[in-house]
Amino acid sequence: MFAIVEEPIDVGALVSGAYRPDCGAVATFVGTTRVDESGEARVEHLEYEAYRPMADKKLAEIGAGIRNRWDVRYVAIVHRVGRVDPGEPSVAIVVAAPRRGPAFEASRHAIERIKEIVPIWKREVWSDGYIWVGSQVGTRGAIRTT
Amino acid sequence: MFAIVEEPIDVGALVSGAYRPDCGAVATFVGTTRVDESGEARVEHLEYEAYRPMADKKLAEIGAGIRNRWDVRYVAIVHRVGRVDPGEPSVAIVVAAPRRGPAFEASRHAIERIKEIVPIWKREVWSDGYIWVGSQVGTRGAIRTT
Amino acid sequence: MEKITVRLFGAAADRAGTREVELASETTTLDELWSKLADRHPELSPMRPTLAFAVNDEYAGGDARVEPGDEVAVLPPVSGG
Amino acid sequence: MEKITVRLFGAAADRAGTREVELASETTTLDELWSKLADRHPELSPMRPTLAFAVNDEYAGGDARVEPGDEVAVLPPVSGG
Repeated sequence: MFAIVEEPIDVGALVSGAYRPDCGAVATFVGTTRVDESGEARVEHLEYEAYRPMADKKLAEIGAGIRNRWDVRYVAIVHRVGRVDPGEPSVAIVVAAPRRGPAFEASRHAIERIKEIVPIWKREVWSDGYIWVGSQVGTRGAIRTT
Repeated sequence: MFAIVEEPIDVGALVSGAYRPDCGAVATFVGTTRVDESGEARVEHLEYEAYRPMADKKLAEIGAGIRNRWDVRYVAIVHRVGRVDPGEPSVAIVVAAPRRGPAFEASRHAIERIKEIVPIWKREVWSDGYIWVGSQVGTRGAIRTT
Repeated sequence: MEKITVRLFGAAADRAGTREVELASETTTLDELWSKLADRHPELSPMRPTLAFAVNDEYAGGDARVEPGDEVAVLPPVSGG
Repeated sequence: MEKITVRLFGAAADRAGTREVELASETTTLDELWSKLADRHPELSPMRPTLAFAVNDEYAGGDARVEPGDEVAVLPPVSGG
């Protein structure tokens, strides 16, 4: 199951949806909004945007690549778009496999690939401006010049 | 939070209990009952027993070791004892960290250490007898002799 | 003639001040299309080395063919997760 | 004199047919205590190479001291997870 959603991600439902009698391991990765600080400024929330349907297609490609490479029986990736507040999940990856090694490796692989190829962008909204992560474009004076 | 429980593990509650504004990554590992098959026989369920309170103490030691070694801000390990049916979780490990590398490494480490040092034992109940995993002691004729 | 739709995302949309541009063009290449886009939105030019592109929902290189009716996307470094 | 409580788990409890044995002993070592246990439950002897032991909830080696009142645990290879 691969999805881009605007509402909060129900990770518990995703994990229990992965339990299968032919699997002994379910590895889950959740990315959450971390409040970084810099001087007196701090991250207030994140804003994600996606290029759809390309982003959906790339999530499914990552899933197919995983099932090709490891003995994995279930993969779900859900990425949220829009505003994500501190401590809230922006992405959840759930992999079920007969054995734990492939489950761990595949879930790590999935998040690395998401960060490489899925057309989704994150804007950090700080108390003193915003910044597009990766592009260093934004309204925060100090960072704009780096 | 480290616990040995007799009731089903609510993994969703454990995961959402780990979200923290100082962390960007939550890695979760869930071990579930896998139905192995051998000839016409199959695993019907597992039975776990623990030596308490030593098992509780060892879970907490693993947690302390993780916090010593990685920048990890939250660790929970819950292991179930008693009967665990196919596809149900027997163990859940949840690690929250500022960054994903340590979260992944710590959760992998936790399950490996559990399998090495925590006094918990698993009995596979097959359709044709049972077997204590690791000791190869049981009532299944074919396996007893290996 | 059908136009080529250029969609802009993230920092590129921010810089250009728009999320979508229509460009009139014969069949062309991505590189040539970029020149037209950069003429219209010179504020995008400094970002060029960091950008990737897609044609009809798939990553494409500078010599990729672009036809009227295609959708081209200007993709700053992705930062999901 | 207080006894030494020996608790058995997993395959060891299965083989011995009991989960707890009380042994009368002066202060002794784990190795000596094992001899007494194996005398009483010879069916445990073949498992010896695979077993670990704990004294009062902590792993202990064969020369560890065991006193009356202590709790000793006989631990087959653990298989949690």
